[in-house]
Amino acid sequence: MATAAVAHADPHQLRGLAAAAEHAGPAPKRIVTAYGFWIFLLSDIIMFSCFFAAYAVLSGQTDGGPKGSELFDLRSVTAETGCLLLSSFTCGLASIAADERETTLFQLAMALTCALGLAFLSLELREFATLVARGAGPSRSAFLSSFFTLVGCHGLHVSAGVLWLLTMMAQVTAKGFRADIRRRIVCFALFWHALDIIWVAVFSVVYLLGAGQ
Amino acid sequence: MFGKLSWSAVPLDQPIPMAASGSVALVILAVLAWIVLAGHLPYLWREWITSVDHKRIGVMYTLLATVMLLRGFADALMMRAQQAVALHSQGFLPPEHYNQIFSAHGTIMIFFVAMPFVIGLMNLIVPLQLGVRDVAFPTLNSVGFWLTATGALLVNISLVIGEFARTGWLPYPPLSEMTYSPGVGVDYYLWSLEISGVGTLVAGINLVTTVLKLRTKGMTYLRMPMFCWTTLASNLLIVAAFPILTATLAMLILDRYLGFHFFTNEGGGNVMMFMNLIWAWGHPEVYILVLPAFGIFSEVVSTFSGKALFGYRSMVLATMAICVISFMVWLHHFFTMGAGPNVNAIFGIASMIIAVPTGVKIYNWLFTMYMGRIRFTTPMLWSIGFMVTFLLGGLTGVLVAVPPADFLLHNSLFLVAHFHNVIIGGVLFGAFAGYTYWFPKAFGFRLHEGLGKAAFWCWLIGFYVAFMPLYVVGLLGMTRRMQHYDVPEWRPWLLVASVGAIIILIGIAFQIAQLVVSIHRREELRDHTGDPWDGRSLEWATASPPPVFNFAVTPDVSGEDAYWSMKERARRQGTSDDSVAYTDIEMPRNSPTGFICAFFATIMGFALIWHIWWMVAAGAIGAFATFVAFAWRDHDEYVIAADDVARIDQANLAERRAVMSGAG
Amino acid sequence: MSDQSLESHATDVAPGDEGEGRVRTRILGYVVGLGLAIVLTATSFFIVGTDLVWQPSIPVAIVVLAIAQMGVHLVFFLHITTGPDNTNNVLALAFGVLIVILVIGGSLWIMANLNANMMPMDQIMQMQR
Amino acid sequence: MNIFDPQGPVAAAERTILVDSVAIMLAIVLPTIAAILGFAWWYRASNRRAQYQPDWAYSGRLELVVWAIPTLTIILLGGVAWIGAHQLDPARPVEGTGPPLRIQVVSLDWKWLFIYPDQRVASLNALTVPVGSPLQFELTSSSVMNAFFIPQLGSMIYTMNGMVTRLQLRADNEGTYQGLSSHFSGDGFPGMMFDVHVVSQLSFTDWASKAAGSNQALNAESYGKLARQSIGDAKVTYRLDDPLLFQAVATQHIPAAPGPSPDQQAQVSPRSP
Ligand code: HEA
Ligand code: HEA
Ligand code: CUA
Ligand SMILES: [Cu+2]
Repeated sequence: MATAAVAHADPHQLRGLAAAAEHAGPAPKRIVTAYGFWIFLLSDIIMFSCFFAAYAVLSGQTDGGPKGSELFDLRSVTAETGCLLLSSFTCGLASIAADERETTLFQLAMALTCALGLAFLSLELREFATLVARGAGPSRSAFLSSFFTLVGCHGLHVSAGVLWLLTMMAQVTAKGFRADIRRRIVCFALFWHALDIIWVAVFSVVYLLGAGQ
Repeated sequence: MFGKLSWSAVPLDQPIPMAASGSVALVILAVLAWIVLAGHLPYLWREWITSVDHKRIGVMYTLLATVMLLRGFADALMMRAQQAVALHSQGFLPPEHYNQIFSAHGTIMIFFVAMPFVIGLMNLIVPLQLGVRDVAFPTLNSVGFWLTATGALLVNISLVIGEFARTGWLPYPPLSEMTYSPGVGVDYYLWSLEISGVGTLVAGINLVTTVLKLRTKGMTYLRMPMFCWTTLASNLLIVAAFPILTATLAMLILDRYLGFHFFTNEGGGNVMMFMNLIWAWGHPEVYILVLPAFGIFSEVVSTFSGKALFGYRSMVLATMAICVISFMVWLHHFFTMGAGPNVNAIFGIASMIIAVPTGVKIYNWLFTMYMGRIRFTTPMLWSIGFMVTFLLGGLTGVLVAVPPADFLLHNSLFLVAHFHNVIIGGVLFGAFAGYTYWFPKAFGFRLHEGLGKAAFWCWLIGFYVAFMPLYVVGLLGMTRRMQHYDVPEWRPWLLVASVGAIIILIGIAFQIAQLVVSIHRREELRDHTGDPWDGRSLEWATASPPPVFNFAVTPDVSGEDAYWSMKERARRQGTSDDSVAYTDIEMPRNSPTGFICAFFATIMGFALIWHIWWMVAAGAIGAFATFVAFAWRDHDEYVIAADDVARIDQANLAERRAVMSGAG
Repeated sequence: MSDQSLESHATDVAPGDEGEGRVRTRILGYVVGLGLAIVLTATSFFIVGTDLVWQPSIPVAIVVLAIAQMGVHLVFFLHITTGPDNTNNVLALAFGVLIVILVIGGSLWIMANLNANMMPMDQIMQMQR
Repeated sequence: MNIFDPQGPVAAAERTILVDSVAIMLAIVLPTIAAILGFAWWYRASNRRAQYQPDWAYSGRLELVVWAIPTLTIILLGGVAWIGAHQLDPARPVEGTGPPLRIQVVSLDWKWLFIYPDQRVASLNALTVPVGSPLQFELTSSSVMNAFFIPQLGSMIYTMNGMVTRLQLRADNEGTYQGLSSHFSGDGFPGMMFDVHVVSQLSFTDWASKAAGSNQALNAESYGKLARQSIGDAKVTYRLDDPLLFQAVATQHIPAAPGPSPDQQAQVSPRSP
């Protein structure tokens, strides 16, 4: 080895020469997993921000078709919001139950969360179906395209969440509260709460501001 | 049953593409047959395809990039040849071919060459530099790689079945809408990028988490090697920018598949929204590519100057500044769309501001060389070539950031020259520097220096001969994407440019020869020490190639240039004692999840392109089932016993010591 | 990744972590969060349907209420706080929010400017016909 | 088509800005390149006379300089950009000697239609303008995006369906120049070059009155034929029957052009080799 005529030290015998108190070393798995998922959620929120931007730009482009204020039914939106808010709460209970290893409570809370999520989805589907039936489907105008995409994308996330939730219930039944399963429960809870945050933006920007237009 | 797919999608009536793709398919089949018959399949499956080892995945990423480079280069040669002959004539490529070629060239080079190359190098090296045993999410990492490969595969399937997009590498609507592009070309583009985009996002999340959460003891932020910093910045950009691409392409998909009106001429759609969103991703994208290259140059320049990196903190600051500012400049890609002067000027100035941190980086490398002891190895040559070349590309970049100048130069070949100047002179030279620099780490032997230098000189000269003329024709008014032209003054310059492409071809031939020769003579090029270049960061502290677990005992860091200072201390203290306490090591088990996922993703993507809905459903269910099956595993780790660790480590140390005592 | 480090990571908290708390207090946290969220949501819905507030201020109010509610969710449901152990989580969040603001704000500004310069079709109609 | 040979004030100003900016940047880029090569040469490992200071990695004064030099350059260049962007805003009126001339431009697949609403004429693939007059372009597209660009007169600008972009130019010397589309628009794109005839005021009036007597009429119907995809159309002059044709296109009262015809759509097109 011509280029490196210097001494080659064995790296590890030098351990402890200097006390390295500044950084303790790699974080434990629980933190790593949750942090990675947190980054994913942020990227998901950025994706939503594009749909929000598109909605904001296109919300006036009705192409002679119906406007938001003519279409939105705030009562249904109130009910949807209620479902999601409550489900965030039950999801929180499920997290606590998981930490306390309370299987029954966990399954109960998850089942409730699931039911609320499904209720939300059915309300949303009903809204979509009425709109389409009234000739206000997504291909009617740019405004409706962006509306269906934004709200539908959130709905798709909720559906994926329900699927995930059911998988988690099955896993807990089959395997109990193993460390890796508890990590996944943490991620699921983060996901579910983040969907709620996005919903806050949706009902504020789309329905409440839209109803005023 | 098979949607839009029929035999007419296969170009049986066209001998040239049929023969070309047919022979490629034959070669692939032959290779596969050889692998199976020679009994290599179990090995490949066990050690590579299902591997979740970040080093293996890194190597596979770079391999994918290298293969796709050849495809992209074939396209480039065809474009140069076409423009060399197409004065007052149609040349040999009709428009529908030529338009596919430049679209495929741009798409492949950016998404399937440059991206996998830098992601591969980051995967390979960053955990080693951080002194840890693995990345944050090993299995997901494998999923990410295989999804990227799926995207590349779909693009290449379009050669044989159907067509590729004819819209340029960014499919501007309304040209890319169903009305004006009714074929499946744009759909190939959209689905391969949606799928590989997910892969890239996964890779980004993995690397961000790795850098932020998995550092060895004592590795504080301000002790990380520069490459780790640029990795962090680049992956933060991935995480922030790729969702924008995904969303934008999803909107175009909805337009094309379900008759939505995001970007259509009808229904109140707004095409400008597409330009706006796609460049909000597109500009950060170019820094995603170039930041890791900056990191590589930082490592290479300081190693071969035998000095610590000058102005480390400035460098960190500059890196993070570029990361953030790159999100504030995207309008400079459409100055000529008709925005008002205030908007144009503000985005123009914001673009120029990036020249400041970039300049700081250049000067810091300069002062790293100052009072150094420079060894002109191949990686160092690439670095010096980069510094000079990139300055020129940056200069023309700043020039087109001046709105009134861009009013003349937008979309001209001057612009094409600008971005090849920064991409080849920056990203590609960086990738090649990293490739030669870290090759011994990955494979245990060095690359042949002489052939490497020959490749460098051909590339450098070839680059200037191929792209300086494009600056000139750009000033002569020639726009990009011209399948033929009627202006005789352009011809001579385009001829010179083709000569340049041929010189580059020779450079590539040298690179291939270098690889072949080095594999052949690997025994004499063997790196026994694990530290062939007298390196400074922790990747050199372990054997080449490193054992699965990277470090038998994870190192403890107490300053910048961690390995260098360890060596310094050892030199001062004399020899060492070997009483190391080895412990059992847990490593993640291999998993076919990534490969199987990619398999279903390929099916799904293909089915979506051809509107075969039952197959879409099958693919989706398969992918979901794969994930559930993966989640159901009971044992995702295995243990390497302390004794085995000790044996492997002691063997490596013995080898290292033998060489050192031999060297005096 | 193997769990090499058994040392305590006092300086680090996973997003979503609420630290060591008694079950009672933890449930209480969710109850408070739910209560605040319901109040804020109800206010939002109430404001759009009433004549009691000055109409032009409604959009502003809705936006402010939405931001407040997102904050409530972050603190009480996702347990993101500004404590020193949360630095990394908050920094990531801040980066995300910055990008969201840049993308939405930038797009709206750019598109408004372009649309104004290219004059909405109807206006040309009014001027010409 | 050389942009260093400008034929009007806009192109001339832009050329000057281009040259000035390059000069400003070269002033710092050239010394930097020299330093890179110089340092690399002098500090080569085999040069025993060169100093070697492995630990020298920080100098506050140098760092300051390193940040200051590019910053100052960018401040200067940013000023140029700010003023230039305002002075040369494409929509900003240009002074001229003759009377201003309104020209409405429609990019079609794959040809250019120039409408002179005040002269009641139109022409395909050839633009005739009087020397010295401010030229006020309004541009739109019948289908996909294009960009209208006459390199020797300056500034290019996009054309988009349903929208109107604006551009003001002036030609100072008589002669024939080339214009082109500088934004890719599909298979016929490279054929979208057009001639620009800059003629005297008198011959322009002549040309216009001759064109007004043309037996080819431009109205919604003949426009509909033009909007279909075609390559290599002849240069034609029309009398303009419908002076509001441009508005009808720009406001989408005439729907966007249809794109490839159904039989073209049916055929699966060839792929790249
Ligand atoms: C990463 C990006 C990248 C790279 C590397 C290149 C490389 C090259 N490009 Fe490309 N190009 C683009 C990105 C890139 N290009 C993009 C985005 C466009 C715009 C597309 C559009 O208009 O939509 C474009 C367009 C474009 C055009 C179209 C101009 C026009 O619009 O009219 C042309 C014309 O000649 C061209 C030429 C070349 C040439 C000659 C090279 C050469 O330098 C080729 C270099 C060859 C290689 C890079 C490959 C081989 C190397 C190896 C195989 C090494 C082996 C390695 C190991 C062993 C490790 N490019
Ligand atoms: C790796 C890729 C890469 C990199 C690093 C860059 C770097 C830069 N680019 Fe480039 N760019 C592309 C890839 C890249 N670009 C691509 C692919 C396109 C075209 C896409 C398409 O249309 O298909 C493009 C297009 C493009 C445009 C659009 C032009 C148009 O469409 O009309 C603009 C306009 O502002 C621009 C500007 C810049 C600037 C200001 C930088 C700066 O970051 C450069 C900064 C560096 C320096 C300036 C050199 C070092 C500095 C000093 C030594 C300090 C002193 C110098 C000064 C003060 C001047 N680029
Ligand atoms: Cu583009 Cu209006
Ligand atoms: Cu850019």
